[in-house]
Amino acid sequence: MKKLINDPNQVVDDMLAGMVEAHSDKLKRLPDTNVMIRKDAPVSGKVGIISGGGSGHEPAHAGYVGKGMLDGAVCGEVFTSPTPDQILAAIQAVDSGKGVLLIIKNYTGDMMNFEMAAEMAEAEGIQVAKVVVNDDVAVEDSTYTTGRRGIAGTVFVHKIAGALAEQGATLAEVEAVAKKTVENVRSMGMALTPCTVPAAGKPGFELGENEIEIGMGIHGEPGIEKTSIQSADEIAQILLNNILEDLPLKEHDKVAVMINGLGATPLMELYIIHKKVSEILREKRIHIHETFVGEFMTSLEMAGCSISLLKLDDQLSELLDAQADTIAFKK
Amino acid sequence: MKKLINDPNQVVDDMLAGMVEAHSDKLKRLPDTNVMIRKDAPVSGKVGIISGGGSGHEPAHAGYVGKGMLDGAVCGEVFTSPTPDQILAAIQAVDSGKGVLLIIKNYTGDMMNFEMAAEMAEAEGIQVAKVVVNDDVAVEDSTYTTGRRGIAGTVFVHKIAGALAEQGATLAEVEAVAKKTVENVRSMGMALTPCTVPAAGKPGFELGENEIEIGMGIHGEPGIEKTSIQSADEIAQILLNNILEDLPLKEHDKVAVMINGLGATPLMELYIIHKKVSEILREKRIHIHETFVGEFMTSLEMAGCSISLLKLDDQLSELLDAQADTIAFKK
Amino acid sequence: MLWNVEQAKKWIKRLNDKIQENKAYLTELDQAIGDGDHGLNMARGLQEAANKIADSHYDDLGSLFKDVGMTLIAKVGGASGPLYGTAFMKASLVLKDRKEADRNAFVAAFSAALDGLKMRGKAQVGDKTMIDVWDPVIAWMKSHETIRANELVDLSKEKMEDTKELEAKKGRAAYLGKRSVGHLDPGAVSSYLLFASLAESFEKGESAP
Amino acid sequence: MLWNVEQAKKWIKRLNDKIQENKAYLTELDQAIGDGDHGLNMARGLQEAANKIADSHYDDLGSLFKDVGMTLIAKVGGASGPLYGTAFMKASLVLKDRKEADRNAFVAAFSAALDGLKMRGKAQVGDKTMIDVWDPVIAWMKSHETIRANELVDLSKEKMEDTKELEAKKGRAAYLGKRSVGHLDPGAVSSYLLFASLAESFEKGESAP
Ligand SMILES: Nc1ncnc2c1ncn2[C@@H]1O[C@H](COP(=O)(O)OP(=O)(O)O)[C@@H](O)[C@H]1O
Ligand SMILES: Nc1ncnc2c1ncn2[C@@H]1O[C@H](COP(=O)(O)OP(=O)(O)O)[C@@H](O)[C@H]1O
Ligand SMILES: [Mg+2]
Ligand SMILES: [Mg+2]
Ligand SMILES: [Mg+2]
Ligand SMILES: [Mg+2]
Repeated sequence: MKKLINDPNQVVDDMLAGMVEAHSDKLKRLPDTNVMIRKDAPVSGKVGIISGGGSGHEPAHAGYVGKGMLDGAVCGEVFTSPTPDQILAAIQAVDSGKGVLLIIKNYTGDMMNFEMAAEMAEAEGIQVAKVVVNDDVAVEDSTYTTGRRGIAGTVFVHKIAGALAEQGATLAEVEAVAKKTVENVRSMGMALTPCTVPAAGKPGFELGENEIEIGMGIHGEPGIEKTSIQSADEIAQILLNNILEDLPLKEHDKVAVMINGLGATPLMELYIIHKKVSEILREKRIHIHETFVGEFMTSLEMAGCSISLLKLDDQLSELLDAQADTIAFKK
Repeated sequence: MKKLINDPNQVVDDMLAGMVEAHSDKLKRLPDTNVMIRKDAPVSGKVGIISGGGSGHEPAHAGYVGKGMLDGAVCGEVFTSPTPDQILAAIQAVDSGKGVLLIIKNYTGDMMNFEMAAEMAEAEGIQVAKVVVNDDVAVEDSTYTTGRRGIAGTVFVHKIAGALAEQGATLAEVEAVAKKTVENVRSMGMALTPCTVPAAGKPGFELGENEIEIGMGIHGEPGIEKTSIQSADEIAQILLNNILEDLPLKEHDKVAVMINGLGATPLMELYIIHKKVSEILREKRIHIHETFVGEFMTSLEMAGCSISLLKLDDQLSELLDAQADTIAFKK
Repeated sequence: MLWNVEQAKKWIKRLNDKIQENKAYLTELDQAIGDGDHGLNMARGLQEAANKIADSHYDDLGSLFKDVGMTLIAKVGGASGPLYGTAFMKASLVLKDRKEADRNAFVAAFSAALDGLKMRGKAQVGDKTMIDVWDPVIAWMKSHETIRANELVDLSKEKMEDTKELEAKKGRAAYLGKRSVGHLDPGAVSSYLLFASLAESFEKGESAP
Repeated sequence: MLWNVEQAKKWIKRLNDKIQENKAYLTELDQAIGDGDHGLNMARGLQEAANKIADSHYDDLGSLFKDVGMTLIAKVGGASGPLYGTAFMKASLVLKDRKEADRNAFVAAFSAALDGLKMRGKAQVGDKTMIDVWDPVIAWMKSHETIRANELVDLSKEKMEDTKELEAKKGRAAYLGKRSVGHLDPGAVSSYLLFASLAESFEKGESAP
């Protein structure tokens, strides 16, 4: 394992320290926590929005803290859900009295820890609403299992809920638009290489010289199948087919597209993927409102990508276009 | 070699096609070339600014095309300087009559190709000025050799020259501020892993399980020495020491810092590096005006980082802060 | 039989030792069908819990269990943190104000812990989780007057090993579907270590409920 | 001796074949002390040049050389593109309007090519570049009435091999300083291939200046 780190057990703390140094105009760190909040939190008259999860997905989630997106990000250990006390501290710090929305990715650990924190906050008299993101179509959606994972589509939920909250909407309104976003966003990823949790010291899984994993999660959880390397066009087609099967789109529908790198994928390759994605959507006469290409929800130094599609109506596209000023997302 | 590509010989063309699809609001591609220009080029009353070089450094250089930065980016084959005919086409396309500044990184190939293009453009009556970026302190600066390479510090030159040009300054003024930026910027990089030129099909060099290369260039050119892996703090110290030896800074001097990932480095690690960089600068009472952490000048999927320091005066910091709206750099 | 604060403390210390020893192993198991942090999570949390209780004085078992539960909730994270944390918290309610636990109180505490796990995680037997160890072990405790160390360790080991053939329905391994078959569940293994360290405490005479 | 358009075309075709054969080798050499694209650059450019001239009719050597030069300039890129391109362009000036070249015109053309290389790249003998092959080969051409194929290939090969022990002062390998010693210069090798293919053409009787 070659990484630019000091102590594998200190990576989250060191990272957050460096982040605060770099972006003290936007962020502050709640003392003695791994919680990053807006410099001006709590923003009076505004619903607070909190997201978070394990670290290792940077710029998620602290990169989205700022005007027009999140009020707070709770950063767990690498790939490990943060604990309820930290989430509670974040809720307390960003609540201006208008309540707090928790944006949770659908993982058992995140679900349980955020729920416990929500219960504690409610016991203190803070209004809390929750929205669970489960955009990953690689996972079967069944009531008998834990359901689908939340992956890169979460960034759209941050953006849209954050934009509405910035306008002074109520907690119920912000919750509703966040849920609407979740209902309209689908994603799927694939990996070319594994990644190494620093404290684990070795890769989470193995892929052969010519093997790729289709439907990869963002924590090294395996996907649908291991297969041999294919062309960018074929991979784009596979991911997009799976998404379109699940998110039926008609001619003239409007979407936002996110081509997300998992950490070690050159932008060049993401654009090559997008070439095919835009071709396919054009053929189907689906209108791309905006395309986001880059690293939005990573998995340490994993090579690979995910594609997300968000079906837009007028409200969603207006909120997507609204101003945002965060480290990783500016509009 | 596992990459998200179709044909190794088509990567630049495919990438540019995907880029235009994704960002047609900002960019257009000159027909039958690998030149990307501002949607609204030529901007009347404005000096045109062109940069470019081999591809594989994305978001450099097309990611910096837009308001407040570049008017055009000339994209060569991977790690190969673009040819004079392409550069000439870019010059012709962005010249509004106020002349064109070429921002050239100091590589023999870039120097020769841009010079040939400049001669051709001048023969056509277009005013052309050139500035050569040579910020890499890893390379000995000697008049007997080719001198220092241009690396990530180039992005500051784009930003500052672009901001002044946007204000309507003359070619001589824009050239002067670009030169001043070059004089005040220093960088140095290191690599944890090599990268693979798609058409070459195998890594450009090898590093052992625990080896790193200090002073790495952005094309896989080796640096000062191979050494064994060290802590992030030690690496930050080595790179910064080399920079500070060359760019003498006094107490209360003001700098901009760029912590640049080479392609496969998680943001987490870049922030860990910055933690130490900010500590060292604070100890020396050097004031950080702004910090940029991310991927600005990459080397395909190389893991590693570079640090750049730009010494600021009032003019430079004002231009650095000025508005910019490009794919990869927004202010 | 009587189980007191000193004995419970020794158990937690022993459990922590076992978890530290098996940190890499638990992480490897989690790499196969999860995200590779179970050993790291458990080692971080148990170490904190062991430190916490070593430095504190307890008048009753309830406050000891509460401290362990709170520490696990605050330090483990992931899925296992809220689960183990809740288990200890629920047990602490039963053990509140008790200097010692007799067999019935002991079993009632572990039974409450299991209820806490089920309440929190909503998993059922057969879902390939720690429940597949806890549920049969608690049932066995309830139906046996004497909790014999060797039987406890054998049973929890057997149930842990049985998770290998299950297809995961809950937790991160569920994303693998059939590909989860053939791998032990990491949480079932840490639960086995929990019961095995309990059994060892009994054998060492540190306690004998 | 007379060298005509047909013979020059065959040489370029032969040179292209040699470059394609050695594409991976040249790239490997450039990986060691440069950026690993020399083979790719040369292969792309020479293929275009070979296609271009195969499809065109030329009345004189000058226009053939000009097309080759222009194509190399527009298609090779990097350092080698402007260098080889300029070399052919400069030679084309000497060969302008000539249907055939005698020995003197031939040597004058190659000598102009060398001047072009030096003008463009500002490298000197000993800087570990293609100049280390070109300069002694052109000097030898000038001083020998008859250009013997075997001597040409031996000399260019020897000079190419000598670059191994040099420390680079120009081009990308210069960044390596002393670490460039022990590696052949890729551009010296492609220049050797240029002269070797010329020598082969002579031997095959395709030309004999
Ligand atoms: N819903 C659940 N109910 C009971 N146990 C569960 C549940 N979900 C996960 N687990 C247990 O948690 C273990 C994983 O813990 P850990 O790796 O620490 O957390 P995470 O899965 O969040 O990374 C699994 O092996 C399983 O035994
Ligand atoms: N200034 C120079 N003068 C002459 N030849 C040079 C000079 N710089 C580089 N070269 C030659 O160019 C070769 C490298 O070409 P190539 O790899 O295609 O370009 P780049 O170095 O731009 O990647 C070197 O091996 C060397 O022979
Ligand atoms: Mg986890
Ligand atoms: Mg090159
Ligand atoms: Mg886990
Ligand atoms: Mg080269």
